[in-house]
This record gives sequence, structure tokens and C-alpha cells, in this order.
Amino acid sequence: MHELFQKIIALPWDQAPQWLFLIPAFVMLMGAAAAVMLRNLIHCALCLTLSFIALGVLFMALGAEFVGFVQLLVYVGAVAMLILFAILLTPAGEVAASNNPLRNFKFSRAFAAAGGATVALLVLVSLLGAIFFSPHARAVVPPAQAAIAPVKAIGENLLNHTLLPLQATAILLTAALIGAALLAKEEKKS
Amino acid sequence: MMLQVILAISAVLFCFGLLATLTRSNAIMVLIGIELMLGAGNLNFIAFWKFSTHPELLTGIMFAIFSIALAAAEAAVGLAIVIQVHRRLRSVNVNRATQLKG
Amino acid sequence: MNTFLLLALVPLLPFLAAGITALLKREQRGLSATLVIGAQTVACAISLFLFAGAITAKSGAIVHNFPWLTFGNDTLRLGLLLDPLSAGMGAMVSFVTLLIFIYSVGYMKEDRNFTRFFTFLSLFSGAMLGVVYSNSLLLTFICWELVGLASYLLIGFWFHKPSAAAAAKKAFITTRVGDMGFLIGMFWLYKAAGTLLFYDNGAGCLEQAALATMAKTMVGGLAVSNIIALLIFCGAAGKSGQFPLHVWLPDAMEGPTPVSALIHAATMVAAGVYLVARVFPIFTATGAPSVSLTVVACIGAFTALFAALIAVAQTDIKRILAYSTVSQLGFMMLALGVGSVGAAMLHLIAHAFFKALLFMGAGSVIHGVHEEQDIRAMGGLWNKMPLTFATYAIGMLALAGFPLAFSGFWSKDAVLHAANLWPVSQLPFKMAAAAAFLTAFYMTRQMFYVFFGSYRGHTHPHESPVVMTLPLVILAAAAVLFSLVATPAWPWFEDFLAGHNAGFELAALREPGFLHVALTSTAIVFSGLLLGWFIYGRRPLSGVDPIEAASASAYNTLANRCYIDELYDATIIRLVALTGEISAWIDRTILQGAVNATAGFSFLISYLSDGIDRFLINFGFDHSCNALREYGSGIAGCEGGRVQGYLRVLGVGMVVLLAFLGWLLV
Amino acid sequence: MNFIDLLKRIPEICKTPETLPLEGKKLILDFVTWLGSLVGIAVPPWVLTLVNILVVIVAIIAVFLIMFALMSVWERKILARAQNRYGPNRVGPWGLFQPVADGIKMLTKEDIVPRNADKVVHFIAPIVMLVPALILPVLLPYGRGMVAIDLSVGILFFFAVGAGSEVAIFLAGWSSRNKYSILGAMRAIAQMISYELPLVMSAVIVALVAGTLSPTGIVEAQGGYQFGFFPNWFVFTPWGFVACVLFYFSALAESNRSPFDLPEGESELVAGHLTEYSGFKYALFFMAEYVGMFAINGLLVTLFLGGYQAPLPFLTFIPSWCWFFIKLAFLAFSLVWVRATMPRFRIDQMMQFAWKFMLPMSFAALFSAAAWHYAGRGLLGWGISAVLVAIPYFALGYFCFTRHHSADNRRYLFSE
Repeated sequence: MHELFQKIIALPWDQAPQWLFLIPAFVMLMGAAAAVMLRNLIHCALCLTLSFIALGVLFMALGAEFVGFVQLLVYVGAVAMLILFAILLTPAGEVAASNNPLRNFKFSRAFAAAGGATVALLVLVSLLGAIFFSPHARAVVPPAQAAIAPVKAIGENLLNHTLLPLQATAILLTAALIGAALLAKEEKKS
Repeated sequence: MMLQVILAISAVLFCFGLLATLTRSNAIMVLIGIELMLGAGNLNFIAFWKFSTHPELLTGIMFAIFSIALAAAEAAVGLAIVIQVHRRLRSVNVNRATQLKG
Repeated sequence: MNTFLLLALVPLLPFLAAGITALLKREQRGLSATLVIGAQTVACAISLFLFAGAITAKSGAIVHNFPWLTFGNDTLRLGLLLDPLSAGMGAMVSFVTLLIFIYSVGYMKEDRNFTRFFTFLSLFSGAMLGVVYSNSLLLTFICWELVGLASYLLIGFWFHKPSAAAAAKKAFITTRVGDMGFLIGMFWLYKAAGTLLFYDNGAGCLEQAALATMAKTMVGGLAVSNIIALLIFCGAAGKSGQFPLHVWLPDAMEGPTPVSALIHAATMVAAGVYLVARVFPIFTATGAPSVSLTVVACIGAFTALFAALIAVAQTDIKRILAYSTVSQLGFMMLALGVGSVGAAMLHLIAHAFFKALLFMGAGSVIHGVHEEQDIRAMGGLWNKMPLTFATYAIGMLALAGFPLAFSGFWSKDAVLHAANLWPVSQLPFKMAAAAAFLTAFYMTRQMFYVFFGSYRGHTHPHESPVVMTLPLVILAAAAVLFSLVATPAWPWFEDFLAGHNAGFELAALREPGFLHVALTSTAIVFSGLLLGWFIYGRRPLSGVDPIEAASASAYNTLANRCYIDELYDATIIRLVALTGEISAWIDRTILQGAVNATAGFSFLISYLSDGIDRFLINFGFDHSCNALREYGSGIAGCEGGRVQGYLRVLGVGMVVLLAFLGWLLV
Repeated sequence: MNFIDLLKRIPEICKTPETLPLEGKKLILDFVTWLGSLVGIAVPPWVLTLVNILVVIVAIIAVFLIMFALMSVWERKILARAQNRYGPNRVGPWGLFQPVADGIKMLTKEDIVPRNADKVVHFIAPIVMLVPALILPVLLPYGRGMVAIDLSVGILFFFAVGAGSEVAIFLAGWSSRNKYSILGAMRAIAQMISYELPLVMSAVIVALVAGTLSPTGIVEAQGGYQFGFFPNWFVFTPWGFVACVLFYFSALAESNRSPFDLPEGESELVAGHLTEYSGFKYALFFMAEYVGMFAINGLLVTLFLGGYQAPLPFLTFIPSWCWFFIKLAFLAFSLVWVRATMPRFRIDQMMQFAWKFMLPMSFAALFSAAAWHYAGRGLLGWGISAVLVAIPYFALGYFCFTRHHSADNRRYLFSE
């Protein structure tokens, strides 16, 4: 008993925090998988939210606190809410039968799904191959930096090096706001 | 090793997004897939930033911040379009919105 | 501030105002009037400032030239000029223009297109000031044509009246005939002198070197300078309504009255006189009584007499004034022709004041009797429109040349005096004296018809608003006060133009040459007035004119303007029409035949090539097209409008690319 | 080290109340070390870190739960006073044990889940609601050096985590399969999103002026006294006052307090998203709302009211953490006061107020703060800043809230 205790304590615990990011990563992947697989749209969106939260935590675990909080604020606070609202606003009404009988054939839909899944799987395999087996994968990676991004540095960077993109983003966001409002507005029946 | 693990996680997340985009016929699900893929992209930015030789330049961070802002705009406009499509076609099935085909 | 900027500002401000007003909406009347009048006020202030500067300046002319167009090695330069002539003219033009703008606010109040009117007015003002301050014949010509355009637009302002539209066209085309001569003269001048700048440090076309060259070169027995001068005079005659080209001016009275006052009495028509005065050195390049000057003098004298005769028998209040204008312009041309620029400009300025006054008075009368223009339907207005009457009377006396107190007397005497001294012939002097007599006569006639006797119309005349009468009063004062600087005793204005200070010399009045002329002209004026009173003033006027009663044929000839228009119809216009007929016939038979033959030939060739096309090329082409279409429709099946399908292909492509990359690297 | 030494330290610690919580934490850590020596091992540092974290968490949760309990009875007492009655006074002295009785009642109630409800989501919703609410207090600086996590992005953290409660409300409303629930949830989310903008904007102003996103830094920026007695709190600048008022209103709306309690407006929606909840789950929601309310008001104290700084120099003998809680208690009282006096908004009025008044005003305050900063933060800046917020205030008031049509258009149906 005592030995076991000693052994557990002797484990390289100081290395452990480095790998703690696997926890949010796991949650994120589970959430994403559920978001993709579930039938109920609301459940999908909720799992997506979970995945986003985990992604934000993952960012923080990797040292990018600011990005993590921005991720939480934007995705959980706004995008997830938007998706939920959109789901509620677009009830899946009775799908009118298409003229083409083949289109409604279950088999063709299943076939399409299988095709998509195959493609996704192929992409995954090739990506993983590229990550682990390409010559570049054997290249020397610089050690993980104690990467801390102070908020002040980010702010200064935003207003110095990336001022133009910042302005462009501001305009884009304004345009998106107006555009979304216009698009979603009920058209007046003339 | 750690960088590759993060990249692998990101790749898996990307493929989940791709899967949703490819197989689900609901436009909102397609958008969800796109959001997941964007998240995977952001994860890559952060990972490469963490393992870069000059993290103090904050390039990855900046990319991720702008990417998030753009994703928010994209989501807003995309969902507005979905709502408008639903209003026109009484359906959010992406396979029905084919009026623009040649 | 430098002079160039000031000089440039004077024409540019009205142009700018015109540009802005052109963009305003029809309802923004107040704004447009404010803008235009404001710009004009500033321009007037600047031009008066420049005038004052020119008075005090010792050096003669200030010249600013700048490059305008560069082609090859040649640079075409334009310029602005400030000398006594342009300063005086500019001050008068901008001042009278400003008064007429103010007057227009009242006169055009009811008009729907008020804003457009002010746009045109401002355009005109800018162009006119451009003519005045220009130091280049080219710039003068550009502004000259702009003035013509503004005149066209303003005469045809009420284009819904067919007569106004026709008058506008007539004015435009008639002046174009003169401008053709001007244009040719300008080209010739450029060829002969190598420049169109008036003054350019000795290299200008009005300076010694160029003039000497032009005087020496002979073409067909005439010096080039004289030919060029005559060609330019064509333009001036067109603009100033000299005899063969005078027909447009009376018709131009179809425009609104402020336009008549501004363009066709005070400023634009004087531009011709100003132009001749400006290029006077070309006229005198071969010595003082040159051929060109003789022509100018003869035409001027004839026009003065001829137009005065016609004016006697007119019944439209504005037409009388129009013919009177033509006649007075003749006086000015005469003065120029006999070599006295000073007298011409003196009469020009004096005439501008009192003729603008008369026109605006006529406008006030027309306004007061509700758009009636026939003097036979007026009468007895003196107590109904007292202010208009008083100012009109001043203008009338000034025009008639009533002695001593009125500027017209002094300026006309200056002209007569100059004509009397002309060594070539006494005939122009006599014609001018007769014209002066007639002037007094027809003005008296008009006065009696309009203001005395009993009212013969059917409406209720009323006095005009202050905004209209105020300019009248100012102009009346100007018409009187101008005489102060115009007397031979203190010939300030003429000496200012000549470039030296005048001394006050009362003895000049007693000089025999002048005294003789002055007494003669006084006698003439009084006899004219008396005759007018004798015929029109003694008895109440009836429907028939007393002259008509006396000699119907003579009266009708005059009333129909000596059938000049009919003459033109019968000769020039018919000739043009005939030429047109002939060319049409040539077109139809000869040219069309040739065209038809060509067409038939090409038709034949195309028929042949069509056969080749159809049976040789198309067969193969059609086949390949059909095949393409079939395959195309097959491929189009992939294009199902399904995003996911596209994306799937994209994914496969990415996999293939990655695989290829891996194969490359491993 | 032995146990007796540890015990002896307790009275020493109590002598200096200013550092009492910090020293107490050290004592507990030493106690753990002592426990390790008792077993015979040297306690590794990570264990101590873990214990440290746990201690802080437990302390914060305990404090906030106690505050919640006290608040629930205090609110009822004040409301009763406002309505001229006694309020709870049966359980314990002055009814102080009322929360215990309430807790027992809640816990013993039957937990009802509607048959059609999405059971998993229905179950998760109160937890999702409570977790962010309990996370929020960790970033508040309670006293000098007393902050659980001194985050450099603390303000951002607050809003990021706070966004979670919207999700929870949606979960609760949607999973209940009840139209009142879903309507209430939609209303609540719309309201929270709308008021989040002025909320964030007014916090951004403070961050801008303080030059940091860290709550501790912001509190430190408000330290010191002008003229020796006037506190440098941001609420005493014109822009700060405006931002503070905006923040206060937004905080009311964010925590769904009266007069912004439309989502739970019982006359319209029964109880909004809480309609189908009962028993312990309801208690969790209730608790989460109160804790969230404390947290957001704590943030208000931090941002505008100088955090733990004493209002006057001679009052510094009171420990800094006491000042924080005094200010928080004052704010809590004002919340109840507002609830007792203000009627509920109508939904369109509420949205108009957010978008047409609060948001422009927050922008105006932003400009005003910038002007204040660049004018040297002195009296001149104060004046310019005051003008810059006064003009938009009156302009907005005139254009948004003045009735421009004549009185004739109004119809009095029943109130005549």
C-alpha cells in the first residue's frame, strides 16, 4: 500500500500538466462527433456548443488564454445562440414529395451519405498520413514555448501590425450585421 | 510529438466537420460542419503558434482572432440566408435549393 | 493676393455658381438666386477693385499667360489681361450684370424655371467676363462662343413659344455666320503672327514685331493685317448686329426682358465693339485710315442711320429699343472706324448704362401692364408708374443726347466730333447726324405713346416692386453721373483708356471744332424732339400712326424692316435651299447608284461565300457542334446545383493531391 | 512544527483583520503539511497547490451560498417593509433561519419531469446554469491580494463564462416542451443578448481607461484620493457615472431582476423557463440566479466603485475585504429597493431601451472617456467629458422617449 503510494507519487507528475490538454480535446471530439451524428437538430447544436466550450478550454490549455475566452464569448455567447434560434425558426415542415421518384428513394440518400462518409474518411486518412508519415513530420519541431500572450501585447499588435485587417474586419462585421438583418427580414408582400 | 498530436486532433475535428457538411442535407447542419472546420483551423493556428520559434510575434494568435471574427460574420449571414431559404422553399434541405444551377 | 488669381476669379466665380445652380432642384429658387447673385457680387467687387487698381497703376498692362495645350513642340497658351480697356469694360459689365441679376429676381418671380434662368444668366456672366479679361484671341473666341450659347439659351428661354424658339435659332445661326469669319481670321492670324496672345512681352500678336510683319505681307493687293482685321470684324459685326447681320437682334427680344437688357443692350452686343477695340492695332497696322477701318466706318454709319429709320415705325416697345441698340452700335463702330477708340468705348459704357436702364424700364412697363408689349395699347402711364416714368425719361433723354446733363450727349458728341474730323469723307458724319436726329425723334414718339395721353389698354397698370425699380434708380444715376467723366473739359475716361491722366481744362469746351459739333448736335436733338412733339404730342393718338396716315407705303416699308428678312429669304435662304436640292438630287441618283452597284456586287460575293460556307464548312462544323452539345449535356448532369456534391469532389481532389504530394516526398 | 504552534497562530492572525483570510489560508496549508508529516511523507508541491485551490473554492462557494441564504430572507424582509408588512419572522430570531426552512421544503418536494420533456436536457439545464454562476466569483478581488485567480483577461473571462447561462436558459426552456417555457426562454435570451452589448461596452470603457483587463489592476487604478479625500473611483467621473448606470441597468437585465423580469413575468408566462421545474432543480436555478447576481454586482463594485478601496482615507482601518462586501450589500439592497418600486417593462420598451438608448449612450461614454483621458484626466477633462455625455443623453432622450405626437392621439380606455 505504502509502496504503491510512493510509486504514484514518483510518477513524472511535473510532466502531467503538459498533457492535460488531452482532456478538453477529448471532450471536444466527443462533442463534435455527437454534433455530427445525432438526429435531433437541437441536440446537435447543444453538442456543438459543448464542443466549442471544450475547444475554448483547449486554447487556454495551450496557452492562448485570450483566444480561448474570445472563442467562448463569440461561439457560445453568439454563434451557438444564433444556430439554436435558426433551428427554432426553421421548423422542418412536411417535405413535399419531389417529382422525381428516385430522389425520394431511401437508398439514394443512404448512398449519398455513404459517399460523403467515405470522402471524409479518405481526407482524414490522408491528413493523418501527412501529419505522421510525411518527411516533414520527422523535421525537428522547436520545443513547446512557455507561450504566453499578454493581453497588452495582443492589443498593441492589433493596433499596430494588423490595424488594416482590424479595420477591414470591423467593416466586414458591420456589413454582415446589416446584411444578416436585411436577409432575415420578412419581405413585405406587395 | 505533442504538435503532431494536436494536429491529429485538429484533423479529426476537421473531418467531423467535413462529414457533417457532406452527409447532412439540413442547411443548418452544413453550417455546423463549417463551424467545426473553422474551429479545427483555429486549433492549427494556435498549435503552430505554440511551437513556433517566435511566439512573441503573436502571428497565430492574430490569425485565430480574425478567423473567429470572420466566422461570426459568416455564421450570421449564413443563418440569415438559411432563414430566407426556408421562407422561400419551406425547407432547409440544401438539395432543394438548386435554382441557381446552370 | 496676386492679380492673376483675382483676374481668374472674376469669370470663374459666375461659372462656378452656374455649375452649382445647374445641379439644384427646381424648387430651390431662393438658394439659386442667392448663389448666383452672391458670386456676381464678389466678381463685381473684384472687378471694381481691379478697376481702381488700374486707375492708380502707372504701368500700362498686367499680363498673365499660362500654357493650355501642348502638342508636339508647340504650346498653345492662354492668358488674362488687365489694362485700362479691359478694366473699364469689366467693371461696367460686372456692375450692370449684377444690377440686372437683382432686377431679374423681381421680373422672373412667377416663372417656373427660375433656377434654370439664373443658371444661364450666371453662365453668360462668366463667359462675358472671360471675353473681357482675355489676353488671347483663342480664349476670347471660346468665351465668345459661350456667350453666344448663353444668348441662344436665354432667347429661347420660353421655348414653348414657337417665335422664341425660332428667334433663338435665328440669333445663333446669324452670329455663327459672322463667327465663321472670326474663326478664319483667327487661324490666319495664328499663321501670320505665330501666336494668338495679344501681349506677350513683345511677342504678342498686337505688338510691334508681329504687326510690322503682317503689314508688310500682301495678299491680292491687300495687307494681311487688313484682311485679318476684316475677318475678325465679321465676327464683331455678327455679335454687334451690324448691317448685313443685324436681323437677329430685334427678334432676340422674344427672350425675357432682363435678358434683353443684359445681353442685347448692355453687354454681349457691345462685345463686338470691344473686340474691334481690343484688336485695334491690327486694324491700324498699315496706318490710321486703313482699308479695314474705312469699311468699319461705312458699315457703322450706314447701320446707325438704317436702324434708326426702322425704329421710327416699330410698335413693339422692345423692338424700338432693339433697333435703337443696333443704331447706337453703329455709332460705336463708326467711332472705331474713324479711329477713335476712346469715343467708341465712351459711347459703349454710356450706352450700356442708359440702354440697360431703358430696357429694364420697358420691362417694368411690360410687367406693370401685364405682359403687353404693343405701345399702341399703352399710354398715360406717367402717373401710374411714376418711378419707372422718371427713370425711363432720364434714359430716353440720355439716348436722345439731350445736352449737358446726360452722358449720351457727351458720348455721342465725341463720336460725331471724331467722325467730323475723319479725313476720308464727310458722308459718315452726315449719316450719323441724321441718325442722331432720328434717335431723338423715335424716342419722343415712344415716350408719347407709352407715358402720355390716355391709357388705351384693358388692364390695370401698377408700379413694379422695389427689387425691380431699385436697379432702375441706380442705373439712372449712373447714366447721369457718367457724364461727369465724359466731357471734353475733363476727358477722364478717354485719357484713362489712352493711359495718361486727364487735366481739367474748361477751355476745351470752347474749342471751335468741338463747339461747332456740339451746337450742331444740340440743334439736331432739339429739332428731333420738337418734330416728335409736333407729330405725336399735340393730338391724342389714335389707332393709326400719323406717319402711316401721311405716307402708308414708306411707313410699311419701315415697319417691315425694309424687307431685309424677306430679301434674305428670297436670296440667301433660297440659294441654300437650292443647293440642298441639287445635292439631294446628286445623292439620290449618282451616289445612290454607285452605292447600289457596290451593294449588288457584295451581295453576289456573299451569296457565293454563303454557298461555300453552307456546303463545305457548316457541314463539318454542325456535326462537331452537335457532338459537343451532346457531351455537354452529359457533363452538365454533374452540375446538379448540389453544394455537397461539389464539395465531395473537392474532398476527393484534396485526397488525390495529398497522395500525390506524399508520393513525391516519400 | 507541531499542532500546538498552529493553534497558537490563530490569535495572532486575528489581530490583523486586513490579512486575516490570506493568513488563514496559509494556516490551512501548514496544517496539511503537518498532516503529511504525521503520515511520514513530505507533501509534494502539487498536492499543496490542489489543496490551495480547493480551499479557495470551498471558501468562495461557502461565502456566496451564505450570502444567498441571507439575501433570500433579507429581500423578503425589505419587500415586506416596502409593502408595509412584517415579512418572515417565525423561524429563528427575526426569521433568520427562514432559508433553512425553505431549503428543507425545496429538497423534500417531489421532483416532477414532464412526460414529453427531453429528460436528459431537462436534467442538465440547472447544472449548466449553476456552474458558470459559481465560476464567476473566482475572478473578483475581494480584498488586497485576495483574488482566487489573478487573470490578466479577467473581464473577458467574466463575459465569456457568463455566456453559458444563456445556453442553460435555452436548455431549460426548450427541454420542458411547454410553450410558456420556450417563450420565456426566447425572451430571456433576447433580453440577455441585447443587454450584453451595453454591459460589455461599459466594461470596455473601464478597461480602456485602466489600461488592463485584470480586475485587480482595475481596482488598483482606482486607488488613491484626489485632494487627499476624494476617492479616485471611476463612478465619480462623468463617463464613469454614465457607464456605471448603464452597467447597473444591464446587470439588472442580465440577472433577470425586476424591472427586467419579463422572462419570468408571472402574469404573462407563468414562470417562463422555470415553469416546469420544481423541487431541488428549481432551487438550483434560484441559487444560480442569486449567485450570478452577486457576481455581476461584485464586478460592478470592482469596475466602478473602487472594489476594496475605502471611500475616505480615514476609513482605511476597516479591512479592504469588508469594504468590498459592504459595497456589495449596498448594491444588493438597492436591487431589492428597485424591485419593490419599479413596475415591469413592456417587451418592446425593453428592447427599445437597450438598442436605442443604452447602446448609443455607451458609445457616447466611450468617446467621453477617451476625451477625459486625452484632456489629462484633470478638471478640464472632467468638464469636456461631462459635456460629451450630457449632449447625447439629452439628444437621445428627446428623440427616443419624448412623445412627439399630440396628446389627442392617446385613448384612455379604462383608466378614465
